Amino acid sequence: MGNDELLEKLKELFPDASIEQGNDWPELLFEHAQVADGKFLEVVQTLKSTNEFLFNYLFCETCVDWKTHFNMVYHLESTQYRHSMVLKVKLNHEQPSIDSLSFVYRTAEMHEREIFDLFGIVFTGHPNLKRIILTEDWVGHPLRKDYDDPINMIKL
Amino acid sequence: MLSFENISHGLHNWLSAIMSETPVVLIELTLVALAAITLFAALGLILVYMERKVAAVIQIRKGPNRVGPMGIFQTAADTLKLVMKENFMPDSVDKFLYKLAPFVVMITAMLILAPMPFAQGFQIWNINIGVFYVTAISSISVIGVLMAGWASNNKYSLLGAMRSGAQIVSYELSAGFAILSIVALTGSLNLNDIILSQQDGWWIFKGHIPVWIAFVIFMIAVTAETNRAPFDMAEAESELTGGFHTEYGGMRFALFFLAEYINIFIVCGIGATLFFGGWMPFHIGHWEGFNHVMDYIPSSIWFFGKTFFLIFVIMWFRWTFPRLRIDQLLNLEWKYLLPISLFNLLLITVIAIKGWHF
Amino acid sequence: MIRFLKNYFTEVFQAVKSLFLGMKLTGYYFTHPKEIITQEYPENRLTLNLSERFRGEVVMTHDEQNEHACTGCSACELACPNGTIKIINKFEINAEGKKKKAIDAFVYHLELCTMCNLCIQACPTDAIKMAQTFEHSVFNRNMLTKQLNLAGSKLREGVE
Amino acid sequence: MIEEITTAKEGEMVINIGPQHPSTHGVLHLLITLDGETIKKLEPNLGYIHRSIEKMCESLSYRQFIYSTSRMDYLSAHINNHACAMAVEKAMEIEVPERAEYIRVILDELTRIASHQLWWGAMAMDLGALSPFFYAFREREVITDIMEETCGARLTMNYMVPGGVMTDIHPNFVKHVKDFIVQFKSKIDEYDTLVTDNIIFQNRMKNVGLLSAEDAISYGTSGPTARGSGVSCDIRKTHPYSLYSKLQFEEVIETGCDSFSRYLVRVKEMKQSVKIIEQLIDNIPEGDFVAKTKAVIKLPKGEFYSRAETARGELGVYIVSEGGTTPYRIKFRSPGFSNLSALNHMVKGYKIGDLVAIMGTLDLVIPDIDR
Amino acid sequence: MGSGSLISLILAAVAFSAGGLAVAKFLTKGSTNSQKGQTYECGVPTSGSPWNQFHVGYYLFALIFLIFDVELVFMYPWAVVVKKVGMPALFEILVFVFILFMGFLYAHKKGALKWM
Amino acid sequence: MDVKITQPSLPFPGSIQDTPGGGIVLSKLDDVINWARSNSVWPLTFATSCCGIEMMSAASAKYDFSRFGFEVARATPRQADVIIIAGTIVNKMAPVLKRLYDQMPDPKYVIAMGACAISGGPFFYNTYSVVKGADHIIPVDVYIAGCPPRPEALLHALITLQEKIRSGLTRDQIRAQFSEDGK
Repeated sequence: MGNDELLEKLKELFPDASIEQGNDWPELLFEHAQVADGKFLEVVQTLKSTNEFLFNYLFCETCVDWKTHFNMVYHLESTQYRHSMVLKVKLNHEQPSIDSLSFVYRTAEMHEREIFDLFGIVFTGHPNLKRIILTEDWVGHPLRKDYDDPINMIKL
Repeated sequence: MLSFENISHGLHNWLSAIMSETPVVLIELTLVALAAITLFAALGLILVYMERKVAAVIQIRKGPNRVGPMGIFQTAADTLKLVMKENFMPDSVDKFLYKLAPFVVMITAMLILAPMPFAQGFQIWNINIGVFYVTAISSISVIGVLMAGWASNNKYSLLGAMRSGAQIVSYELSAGFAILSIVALTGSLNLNDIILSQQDGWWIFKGHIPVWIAFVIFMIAVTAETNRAPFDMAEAESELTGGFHTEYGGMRFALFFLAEYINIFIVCGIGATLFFGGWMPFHIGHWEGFNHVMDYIPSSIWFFGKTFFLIFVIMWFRWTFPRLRIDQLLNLEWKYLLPISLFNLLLITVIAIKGWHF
Repeated sequence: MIRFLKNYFTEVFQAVKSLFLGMKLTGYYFTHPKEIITQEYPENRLTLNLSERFRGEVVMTHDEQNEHACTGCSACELACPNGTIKIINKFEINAEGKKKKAIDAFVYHLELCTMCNLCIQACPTDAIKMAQTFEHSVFNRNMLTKQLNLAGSKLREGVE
Repeated sequence: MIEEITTAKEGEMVINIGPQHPSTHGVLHLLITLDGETIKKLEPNLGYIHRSIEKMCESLSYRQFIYSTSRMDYLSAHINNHACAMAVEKAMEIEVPERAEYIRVILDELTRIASHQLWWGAMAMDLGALSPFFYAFREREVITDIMEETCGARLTMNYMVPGGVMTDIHPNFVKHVKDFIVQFKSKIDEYDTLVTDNIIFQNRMKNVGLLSAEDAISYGTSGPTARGSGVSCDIRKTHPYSLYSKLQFEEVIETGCDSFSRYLVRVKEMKQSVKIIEQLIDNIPEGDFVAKTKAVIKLPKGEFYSRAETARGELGVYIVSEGGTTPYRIKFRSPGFSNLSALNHMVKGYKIGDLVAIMGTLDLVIPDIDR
Repeated sequence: MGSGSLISLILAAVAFSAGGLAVAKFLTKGSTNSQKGQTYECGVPTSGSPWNQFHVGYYLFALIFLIFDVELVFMYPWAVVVKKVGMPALFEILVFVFILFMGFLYAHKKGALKWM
Repeated sequence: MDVKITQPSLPFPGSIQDTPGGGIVLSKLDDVINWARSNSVWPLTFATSCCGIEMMSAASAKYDFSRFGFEVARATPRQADVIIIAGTIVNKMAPVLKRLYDQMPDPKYVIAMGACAISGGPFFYNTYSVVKGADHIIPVDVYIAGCPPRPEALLHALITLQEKIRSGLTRDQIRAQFSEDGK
């Protein structure tokens, strides 16, 4: 499916999300309220199992700290049709949390642990959510923009 | 002619002439001990150096060459360094067993030297069940390894020791069968008798293909018994860091290291004795002239030449093959080597009974 | 049963053959010492030819008059990703009485340098270049912090 | 960690593999629950080489940040740099000169060969065969010499810059690459004799570490790991970049799903890389080696993603720009991280010896995983 | 030389090992620190002791080996005389080996020879 | 630093030397021991990142550090003499490194290989997790600059270390001595 076609289909399926064509792929942006209470899993399941999409390959999962809010960014691809898309969810900055995708995409388990570690986003339903990269006693989440560590970080 | 036999006999006669029996025996025993220690040290240095050079040439590199000419003092430096390393023992070990294990391994290695015929008429103890003695004593060394692995209170060590235990006891069977086939051919357990039975040719040439098979099985089995690659389960550096000697350092580690090489020497010596006629020169049937020429080469050179050739083969194995997995290793023994060696033994028995060998 | 035995022995034969081929290869190398490719480092120092592009450390070129081409513009300092270069400038009063910027010390932290070549690229006057030295082992970490401009050196005439 | 000790059942043993362990190829820490010698559970513990490259890049300019990516997956340093340069070029809409593209692809493929050779040697070493390591390095040294001659460094080259390459190729480059191809082709059979055909090796690799195609996708694996499970995922084919759409080569796919097919993929991939180089080396066009760019690169506001196929799999460079001279957020989607996540699934029920073989075929580079 | 040599060999081995250890003990000096004596496990603190229960498979293994080894011992005297006795000895050992082999097959079928 | 050793075989310090009186003297036992130690430095298999690859290259056939007797890489610190810190040390790794160093029996040596091990190198600024130099954790004997250093540079460092061991001086003594020489 080409990007334009994909865009149309996505718009049809998710009328209340903001959908636009990004630099490479269609970008689907949800507000956190729209996907709260387990709805996010439904959205992802739809994307994964709808025959026209079959986004079965989560090749990148990350987070961006926009100071006022977090954006969870999921890059999805279909290994059958070779089309890709970006799924974004806006999370609030105070208590960011979102459904874990670790049972939909197994790779998400490690990615989410990393994001939890570096951004402090809580993934509900994750089987083993603890720090993976930093030590257990580390204070703070270093990839946040407001992270400051005067002892370890020497600014140039 | 100056040979080991003449020297030892001459010494014995001279000592007997000047003093009574008890001091002679005592002096001789001391001499034996000193000779054994010297042999140990020399073998350790030579074999480790040889291993490193063989490895280097196979791996298209130079190997140690900066300590002394051609790097011949490299192993001496290593030994000296290991001796001068801190004598260290971890806190959590079983102290008695931890200290005892290297001794057990060393004593075993030393004891097997007793019936080794190094040259014509030069043997520490001419025991009439020499072959049996060797198999019996060599199984003790596994106790040392198990002891070391258990006492270290380290998981890697323990796993290595358990592997080593299973491995050594399994491969002893096929090694035993391979040895038995030569015993069946000669009808004697005495190592000297076995050598003398090869006066008209070594068993490897006289005994047709079954003896070759026995020889190959023997080589595989002893490689496994000495914990050498591709059967170095017990150490398995890339899996268990150091295996049973993970917690050993300095001199104690050196003793394990040394014992490993002495064991290689011993099993290769036994292999040379059984299949290649030990110190027996290369003889062909009744070609008296040829045999006579061969006799000019001293018997000790024959023995050490053959032994070192077999040692080289074992080293060659090590630098060529990947390691087996522990269950494959046992599979190889129980599924292939044991049945084959068992039937091979029966085949050789038939040959022996019918006298079909040359 | 026959099939089983046949398979069994083919298996054994194949296995032995593959092992034998491997041993033949290593045996080939063992018997052909001329395949050895070892270069003996400290002995071959004089004949060691490194590529002229090899990046060993940053040096400042000085000519016979002890003059260099560094104007102290600190383009390299800005280009450096991890603060390897520190330029300390001073103001000299030249013959005409005008104040002129010149480098006091071109401090180079070899212990930080990643030889990424970005400073060389940034330098507008080609004052610095990469040298092919690599024997930087020292006992003391402080010895790795270097001052690249030689004592008493000054800016070459005509370099702006 | 502490809870697990107390919950370990009778006869089970919790054992640490790494951070300092010869077969983890770096500082990976695996916490393994054993029953006898059978692995019941494996939990990777990362971060022993987490150097916060992503955070650091937020304060580096677009010219500078490329060098730090060579230190991530140092065995595919060129390809990493290529991916970063592509991301910047894409955002800036820079047209890369054709000569630069040729040089880039040749170097990428040389890097891939070098990486696979090192993997091959290290893999054999993990399995206890030490000599292959030296034979592999003999050929690899030829490549590093070529790299050194042209790029100035042996391992972490920093040769790609936004818009092209840093300097033109060395005059001897073409000749030396051709020499290398001749040498490589004459020696590649030795690899097979020594390792691939070896019965011990085959027994250790076959039917070990099974990863079905479905799992491979679900675990997000890429590169030879996924292709060994029959998943087509070569970015050079599925999303061609640079010159790859014009080149003739096959995507190597094995359907064995076990360690041996992953092994075969890599060995065959080396041959494919040689094929690619052969197509390019004779017709490097004349022209500029770098496009004209401004001294200070400023990316437009937006998000840019570029993908490249490293020796280990798919590398993604995700740049979020606010329009300044430094990235606002940068994320490296490293292939090793996802490949590692499949390890627990793959080793369950196998022995410690198999763990080494499986980890070997995943070809993990730990700084790539931790970043 | 008689069996007395064994004692001298044992003493030689002990002297050799103990000598080396004594040199190491008296001539070297070491340092102490709190971590030195701890168990090495790839540089992280170890968890639990390896001295706990063993898998029963290990004992099975040892038992089977014991059986085979004892059988092997019986075969030594046989091997010595087989040439003199001739064919009857062969048939006797065939029966012996057959029984042994059946036991081996049984153990194999039962999976006692599988490494855990 | 200049490499002084040009002949392939090093002089054995304990060798018999002729004295004017016609007698012979043996050099001190310490010299012999230092000679042995300097020629038998077994490294620990420890590598964290890029420099580890160059360490492997130094082990490979072309550079072959076995010529110096270094090839006996031990996986366990109990048997190792030198720890070559090849790569970045991060905060999480620091206790592990310390532990490994502590668990080595004396005498033990440390080589810091590459910019990261010396000072944090490329990751000195703006990173929150990198240790700014391995000598903050364990004492380092020899530093090699480079990122990563060539295999020859590692060999050079090993020769430098040999020189240090042979001199029998402590870390501070040798530092003081060579700082005067301008090394």
